[in-house]
Amino acid sequence: MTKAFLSGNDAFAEGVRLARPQVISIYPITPQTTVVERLSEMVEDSSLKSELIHVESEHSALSCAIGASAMGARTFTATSSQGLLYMAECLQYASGGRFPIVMMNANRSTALPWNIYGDQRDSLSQLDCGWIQVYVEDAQESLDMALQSYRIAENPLISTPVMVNLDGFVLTHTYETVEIPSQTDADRFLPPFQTENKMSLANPKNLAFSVGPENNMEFKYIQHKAMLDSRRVIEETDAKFAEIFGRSYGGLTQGYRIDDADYILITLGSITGLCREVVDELRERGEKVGLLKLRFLRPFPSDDLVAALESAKAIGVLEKDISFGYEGTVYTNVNSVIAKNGLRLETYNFIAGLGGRDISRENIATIFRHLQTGGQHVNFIGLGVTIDE
Amino acid sequence: MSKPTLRSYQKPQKLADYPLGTASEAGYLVTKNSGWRNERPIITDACINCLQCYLYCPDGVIFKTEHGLDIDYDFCKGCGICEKICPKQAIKMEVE
Amino acid sequence: MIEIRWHGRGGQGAFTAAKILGAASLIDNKFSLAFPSFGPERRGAPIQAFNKIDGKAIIDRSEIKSCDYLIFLDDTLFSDDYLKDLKDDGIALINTATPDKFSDFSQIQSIDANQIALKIIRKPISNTAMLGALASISDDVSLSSLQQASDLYLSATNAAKNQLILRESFEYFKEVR
Amino acid sequence: MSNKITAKTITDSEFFYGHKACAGCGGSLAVRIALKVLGEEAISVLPAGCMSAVGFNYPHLCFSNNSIISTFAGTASMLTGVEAGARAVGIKNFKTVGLAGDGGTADIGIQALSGAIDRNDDILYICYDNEAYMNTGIQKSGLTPFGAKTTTTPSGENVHGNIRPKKNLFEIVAAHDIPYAATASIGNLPDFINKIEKASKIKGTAYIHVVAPCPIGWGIPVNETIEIARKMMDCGLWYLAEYENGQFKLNKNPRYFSSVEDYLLAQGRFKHLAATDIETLAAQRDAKWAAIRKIWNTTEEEL
Repeated sequence: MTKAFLSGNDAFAEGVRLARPQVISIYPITPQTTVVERLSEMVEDSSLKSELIHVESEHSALSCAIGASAMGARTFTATSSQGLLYMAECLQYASGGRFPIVMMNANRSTALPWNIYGDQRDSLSQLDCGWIQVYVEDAQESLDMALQSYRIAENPLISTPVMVNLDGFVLTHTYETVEIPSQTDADRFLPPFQTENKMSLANPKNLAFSVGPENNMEFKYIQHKAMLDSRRVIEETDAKFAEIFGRSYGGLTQGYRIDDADYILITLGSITGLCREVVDELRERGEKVGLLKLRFLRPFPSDDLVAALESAKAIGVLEKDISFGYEGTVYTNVNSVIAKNGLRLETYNFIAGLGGRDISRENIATIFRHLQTGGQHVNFIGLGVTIDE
Repeated sequence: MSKPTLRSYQKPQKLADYPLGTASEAGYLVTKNSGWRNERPIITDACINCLQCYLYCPDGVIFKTEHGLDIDYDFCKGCGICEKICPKQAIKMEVE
Repeated sequence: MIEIRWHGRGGQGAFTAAKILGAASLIDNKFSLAFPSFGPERRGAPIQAFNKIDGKAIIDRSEIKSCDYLIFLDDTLFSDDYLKDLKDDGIALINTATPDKFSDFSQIQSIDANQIALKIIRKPISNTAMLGALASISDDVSLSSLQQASDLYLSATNAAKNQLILRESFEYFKEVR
Repeated sequence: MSNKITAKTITDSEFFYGHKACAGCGGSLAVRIALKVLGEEAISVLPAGCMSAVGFNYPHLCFSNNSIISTFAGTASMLTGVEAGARAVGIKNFKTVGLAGDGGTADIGIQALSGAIDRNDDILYICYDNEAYMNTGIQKSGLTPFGAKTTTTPSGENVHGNIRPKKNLFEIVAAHDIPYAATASIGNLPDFINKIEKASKIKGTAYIHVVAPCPIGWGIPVNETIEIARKMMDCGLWYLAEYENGQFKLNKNPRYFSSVEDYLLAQGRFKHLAATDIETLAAQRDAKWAAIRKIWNTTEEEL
């Protein structure tokens, strides 16, 4: 184990290196680019032995990864924003084909208007693409989840691709202290990839076939079941990770001071840290507030949410996303759990950080006040103008 | 002659009967194509074994045997390309 | 928490300086963040870089609004308005050959970093010298840690010369004081 | 040459069998022959299109070799991944082959194809060209020839079918300075077989563009697929050629051409053409051949 001062992208690249992917397809896009630059350097200096392929588009990046995975190779690719949308067809291809590819997505806003800064509209718009989606908070979690994701994805019961989301710039380009595990420990944690879902000369197969109405729904049910089963595997993987590396993230969600909290803010990604500080400040003033970080959005942590929220009076969902004409996508998902389980509490949605807009300490304090006083359900935080009525 | 033959197939009864992902045994045939045909080719004694019909058959259903060429009627669609390509008019199309 | 904003131009190495400072904090057993002004960098255009340094892990990733140190790699980047972004006891550190221009401002310290760099590496690259100067006027980072950290991010061929620059700029304020 | 693969020596094994292609399908013949030449070590990638639609209907799977359907745009990029993946997991003695139609190659797949050639990935890409999107029911593609009637280029008073000439994909591919590219036709299988065999031994990217008529889309009887492919070459609207070592080479340089009109009017898709349309096509043919004979190496070779 060594300590280093790395950006989120650098840290993720270190995690990928430790996972020993055999094929990596790369195509640059801001703010993902430095992760593929680091991987290229690692291949150049032989610290990573991998087939590095310079594809000509994001569609090809994932298509290439699917091809390699279909041969039984561990694969990696990375993208962001427009690139994620450009590869949308291949996203569903990879998940339906049950190819356990790991992909990093640098969360970035989507055009129009053009914007290269961080928000989560890119990946949240692809919530239904059949990938496991994880959102990380800092550079350490980035590295750790690069490694964990392969173990989750490649579990024979799961065999589903994983998208690891890092907030653009705020996380991808911010340098901080990161512990880099040893290769020996990484190898103890992550065994070589083995699967039956591949071609081989000894046992020829036809892959990615058509399935008509008479069998198609069964294939889709099996895919759904694997995603549901991944909840247990995610928790087991986190426990195994803690055993070897001494760090744990709590599985699908991570609560902070929620045991007796009346007011709980639900977050995802890198804004969580600042929200914890605000929780601490409010707790010092005797306010019973807490925080729940959603680490995974698919599979959706329904049970964790019920357990965490059942005794709360009001909860808020803070997300860098808007489903135009409705509300934030995460909020819709959270409300569904609350309704299905008959929880009696008020829910609020706080849309913030779109297009890289800074989310300040004051913004978060305002959000907690809103939870306590009540008000509109869907709120845009940090708008620089008044809303015309 | 190495070609796939018709296999028995039962629709899966439980989820575990389905393959992982979309990957299954190569060359696994469960239905014939013979019903597509209105006419069937017949190789007559005029055949000189030049193999043109074997080569140009889009379905690959003409195969070599010790005694000359034969046709796998399970999968012949009766297109008649063999009849056309034959330099000796040794193949006759016969109404089914 | 100590908050620092660097002002430079694309290519002057402001973000490299921020990374060296962050890595030095790690050696000092502190925690730090270093991040660039987000977005595309264009050579020659004004850019900013940032540091947060603290004794505990830093989980606040919001923008820095009020600074302990503002560091200008080039005096053409300075404007009086920036002084509003300083905390009450904050200091603006400016690379300038004409310190008299800034003598009216009590919160400003200046050093002719270009002249130090020119003498040692024959190029007016001021970032290393400004790091040495910062170590000199601040207790928040040590010269020895900066010396170790600079080897991580600066070219090996100039390692010895960079050490000289750090040392000379560090000594400058000790002498001035 | 005695070591060439012939009808006598080609493997008896069938690798594309029991498929649901239309009777008389030229594309299925191209795929069948290609896989017979490449053998059981071929790993084939087919995009969404006729051959994947007729070959991969679970549980009825018609490829006896390892095969996978790619996205429509992703034939070449998936080939790249398959090739790299096979090497990465230590598989030896394999050959990755793409089998894509004209739309999948010349239109939606051209970016990925260009990328793969640019990387010089060790793959063989075979485009079976039936001159329209046949799987969706005969719509114009970038390889639909001038004048052809399709469901999206109807013929009427004002417009006589497709108004644009066929993209010259062979030369577009060659312009990448690819190690090997060739044209072929299912009307001449010995030539096609030789080119597949040659291409399979190329280290780097190889491309074969094989014309494979679709009797339904072209409007001919299902037993005339081979004949029409031969007429197309005989009248000079298709030619057999190779690009190798930076040089174009014409494989067959006929002394005279058969009638373009006979070739065209044998097909339903050209029935509407006016005499001036046919003259236009004949003039385009003559101009192309004049250019070929001037610039390319036209040494005749045994076929």
